[in-house]
Amino acid sequence: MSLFDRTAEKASRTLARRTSRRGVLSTLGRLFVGGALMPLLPIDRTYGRTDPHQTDATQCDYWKYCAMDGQLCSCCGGTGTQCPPGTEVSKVSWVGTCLNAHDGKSYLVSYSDCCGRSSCGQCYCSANVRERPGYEMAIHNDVNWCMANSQSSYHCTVSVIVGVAG
Amino acid sequence: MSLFDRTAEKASRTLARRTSRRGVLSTLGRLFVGGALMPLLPIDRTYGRTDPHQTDATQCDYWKYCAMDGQLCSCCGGTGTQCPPGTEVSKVSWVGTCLNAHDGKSYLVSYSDCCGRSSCGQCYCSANVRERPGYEMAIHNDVNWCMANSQSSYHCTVSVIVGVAG
Amino acid sequence: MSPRTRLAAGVAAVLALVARAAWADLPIEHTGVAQLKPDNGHRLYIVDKFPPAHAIDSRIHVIDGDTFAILGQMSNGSFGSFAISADHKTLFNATTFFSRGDHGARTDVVEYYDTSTLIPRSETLLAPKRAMTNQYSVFLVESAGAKYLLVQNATPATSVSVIDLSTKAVLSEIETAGCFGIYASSKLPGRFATLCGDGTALTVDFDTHGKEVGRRRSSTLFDPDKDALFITGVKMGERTLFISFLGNVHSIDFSGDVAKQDTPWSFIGAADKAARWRPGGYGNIAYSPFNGQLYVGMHPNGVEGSHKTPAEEIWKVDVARHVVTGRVKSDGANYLQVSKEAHPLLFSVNVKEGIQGSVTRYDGDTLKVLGTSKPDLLEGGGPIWVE
Amino acid sequence: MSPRTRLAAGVAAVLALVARAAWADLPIEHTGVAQLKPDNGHRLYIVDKFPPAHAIDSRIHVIDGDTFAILGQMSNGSFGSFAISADHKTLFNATTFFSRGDHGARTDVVEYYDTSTLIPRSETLLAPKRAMTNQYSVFLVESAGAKYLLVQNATPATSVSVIDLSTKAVLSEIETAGCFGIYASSKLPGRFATLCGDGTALTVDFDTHGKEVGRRRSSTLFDPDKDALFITGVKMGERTLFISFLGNVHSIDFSGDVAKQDTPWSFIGAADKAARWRPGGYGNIAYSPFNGQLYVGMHPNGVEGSHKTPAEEIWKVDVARHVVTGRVKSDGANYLQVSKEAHPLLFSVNVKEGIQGSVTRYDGDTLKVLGTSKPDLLEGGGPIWVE
Repeated sequence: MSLFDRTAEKASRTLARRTSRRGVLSTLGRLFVGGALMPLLPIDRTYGRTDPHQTDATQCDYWKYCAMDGQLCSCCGGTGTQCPPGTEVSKVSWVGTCLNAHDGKSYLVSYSDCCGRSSCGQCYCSANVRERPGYEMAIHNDVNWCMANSQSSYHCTVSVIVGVAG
Repeated sequence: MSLFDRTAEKASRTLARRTSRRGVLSTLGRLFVGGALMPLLPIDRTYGRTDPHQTDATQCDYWKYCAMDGQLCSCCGGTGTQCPPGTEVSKVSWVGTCLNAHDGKSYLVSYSDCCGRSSCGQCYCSANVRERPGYEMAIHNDVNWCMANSQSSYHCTVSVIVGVAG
Repeated sequence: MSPRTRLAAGVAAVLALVARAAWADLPIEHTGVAQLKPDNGHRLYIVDKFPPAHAIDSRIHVIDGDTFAILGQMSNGSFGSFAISADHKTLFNATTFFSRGDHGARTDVVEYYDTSTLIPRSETLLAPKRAMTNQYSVFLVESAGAKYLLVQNATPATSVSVIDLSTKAVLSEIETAGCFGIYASSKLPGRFATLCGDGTALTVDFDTHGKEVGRRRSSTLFDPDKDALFITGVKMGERTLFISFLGNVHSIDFSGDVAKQDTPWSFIGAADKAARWRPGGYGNIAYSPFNGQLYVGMHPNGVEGSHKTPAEEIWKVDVARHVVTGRVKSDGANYLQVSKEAHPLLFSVNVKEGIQGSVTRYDGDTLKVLGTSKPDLLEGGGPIWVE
Repeated sequence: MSPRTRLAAGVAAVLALVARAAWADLPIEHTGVAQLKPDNGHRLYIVDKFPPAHAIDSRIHVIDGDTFAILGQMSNGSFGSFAISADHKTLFNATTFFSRGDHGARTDVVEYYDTSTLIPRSETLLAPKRAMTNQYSVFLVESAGAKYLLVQNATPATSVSVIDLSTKAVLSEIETAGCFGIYASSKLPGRFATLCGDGTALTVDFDTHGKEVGRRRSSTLFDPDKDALFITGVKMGERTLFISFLGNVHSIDFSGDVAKQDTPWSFIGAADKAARWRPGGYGNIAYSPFNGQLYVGMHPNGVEGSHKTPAEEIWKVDVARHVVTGRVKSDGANYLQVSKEAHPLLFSVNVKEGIQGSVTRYDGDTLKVLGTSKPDLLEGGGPIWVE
């Protein structure tokens, strides 16, 4: 896998250098599909594209954030999986299926919002692998998933692995 | 007065160039007091200093804004003296005494807030000639002068001449 | 006062006396409230797309489309939706407020703003279940004949609340499980449609008491997994135009008791398909009945998941001839809208990496850029409404 | 799927199988709420000084003073004030909310937040007249013995509301016309003082029902026109230290039934006076009882009206010896605070032209810069509270 790592590494550096963290547009996808390399499963690239090799929870292109839309709680007093103090975890959540290149597996990732505070304002990150409009609500990330909490003001978003997607 | 005008003009240009419009720190005061020029009345210079020659209501250093603190309604759908549509004029206001170099007179200027909308967010301007803390409430500009309105949310600020300060 | 300042004051006083004689005092001024500039058809209402740092204080900005001057502002609360009435007199503001800013009791409400004064005249309290979503224009829709206002709910179970606009009362809540978005029939006040996750459209009829009297599900119109439809549909007479993730145009007729569509067609030629040009953005579709052109925000290198990428180009597509008739570079458009006139103006709200919320004005026929606002006119930008 | 992608998928599937055997699945994860890092005495509470664009959504940021990491956030509503209880367990949040975001019914309230969880436990409703001001720390003050909470009102007539902290009930409202700011006696719970526009201080006594039982006005302490006192006073044992616009230190004893002050003294030497160095900013004064040093934000070329200029330098002044013992360049400090420990840390909230809201940490003894946060940690910055 090291060959891929180095290429991905170079690609995500160009990705970071050329664009601010928030509006990350990368050509990583094309590198894999069009390039001479052995093409992996076409990895989604979109506004704030994620990179299956990236494992830093405070960065928008962290592999687990492939269907993330919101502010990363890891920048707001929480972690990649824990809400900041004073907020509550959303009762309902949406799911994404994200590829972790380190083990070549796709994982089912559940995204929960943290609720009860006005939005944190740090680290806005939007990526939309297999995300769909609201008529497929379970995989839609443009609604406030704090909607079912008694305190339904949106603060930030966390993500947790709930299983291998097979 | 033209000699003053040209010097003031040059000074306010340096003022504008060197600092962003919001955090305007000018040396205009020193120019007048310390310089070889015939010193006028010491013109106040502070964070967002005003210039007695400046007559553009959308600029923070407009002579009438010498005790202004807030967002200029002229950038928010109102004018230098009129509130934007949808807001209401504050029932109470504070006053400043500002020098208009064009006629060498000091005028009593009343500052009113425009109320009933969240803050406009454009053209924040703070200048504090003869402004004093809240124990001199009538000339204090760090309180929300929408306080007495039924709709007391602060939106922006206007200023009107109410007479010559003699 | 130090001697130096006293001298200065003295000299200044003399100077002032000399000066004053020459000039009359400036006149007394009076405050008041400025009149809102009448709408010449280029007045823009733009909601801030969910400003990252102050979600509970979204706003609807009123902007002069000809000069980009700010004309006024209204609160859009938390994850609000808005729409303008057919007679242009009312802005419907459906949103959520919390009694203690970002916590406390939740209040969902529709406020009715007067578009000539920007002042809220009245309101309708809603059940606390309205859909709190990023800004799309299909969640708050006036019915044909301006009789009802239809409000999308999500808990996340979905439904539509029916408001009688003559009484401002909520008449009913109609369940629409598995479907989302509201497309009012252009003829019957008591009929709306909604898109569903199985690729069909559900058409619902209700009586003057808001009571459902029938629903019909269409045949399969699209494949949500392989080529989903963007949820923002634009009206073209009796029909509503949708674009798909891969760039196919679906023209759906919601006016009948069951939705029907013509054969979808693509406007992306072979070369562009190879470079994987695809539609993207949050509301990147607009249509002008005056010139029959559809405007779409496009980006290259499209892949699964790139459907929210701000536009690198805006394409103009002739709907009758199914061909692209113009392309222009874009500053990252996320929302498009056209003015309602012959030789329409095209407006885009742009989110160019890092710089949020500029607005660009184009000639709708030639796609020539006529002007661009300052980069931070808005904090994020959202759907534009031009009446 | 096009043949090319199908090939890619096939190959990828093979690769994936090979890979998977080598690795165990990643473990299932669970969400939850993070524990707030215990306060080591360097936890900063910083309110956003009236963020220009979202006045109704001010916040109190909780920041780790050692790393500048964001630890949490609480709403400070519209023009709010806050204070931390003497036992550090409660954050008092006195603020204003509107029922429809920026309009509708006004609610003034004190909320009691638990500083170990940042969750509001209870609240006291206030008359809708609390002082809506930019952030100064003298408008919400706990009395001696933590018995009462004193809330400044302004309509603009001024008064102080007395809350019994054991019952959280408002006991009374005591009129303080022409005066502003609250300085609690350090000994008697039922006594506070306030500064007045005639240059005197008013000391008021009240009984356990909040009823006024006496008031005494001091002799003239300062000249509000020629050399006004900044309203933020800092405690030094029984006394409260104020600085004046021209850089004189007034040490006032509010503990008695009438306020008395020592002879004011200046810490600005001849050379600095010539360059017109003056104090400036919104809360640019802090005092450490551990090293007896007063910290003041200063700017050169001071003139009438320059009293809110962010600091170009921070000066350290030995209160006993009346001399400046250190100076350091500043990024436009507007607020200062020191940690409550031997060898204190000095924190400043900076508003360097254009870049709002960075925080700098200094060694309180040497004024050496120990670290500066990213420039936009805050949107505007406000009073800091370090317990």
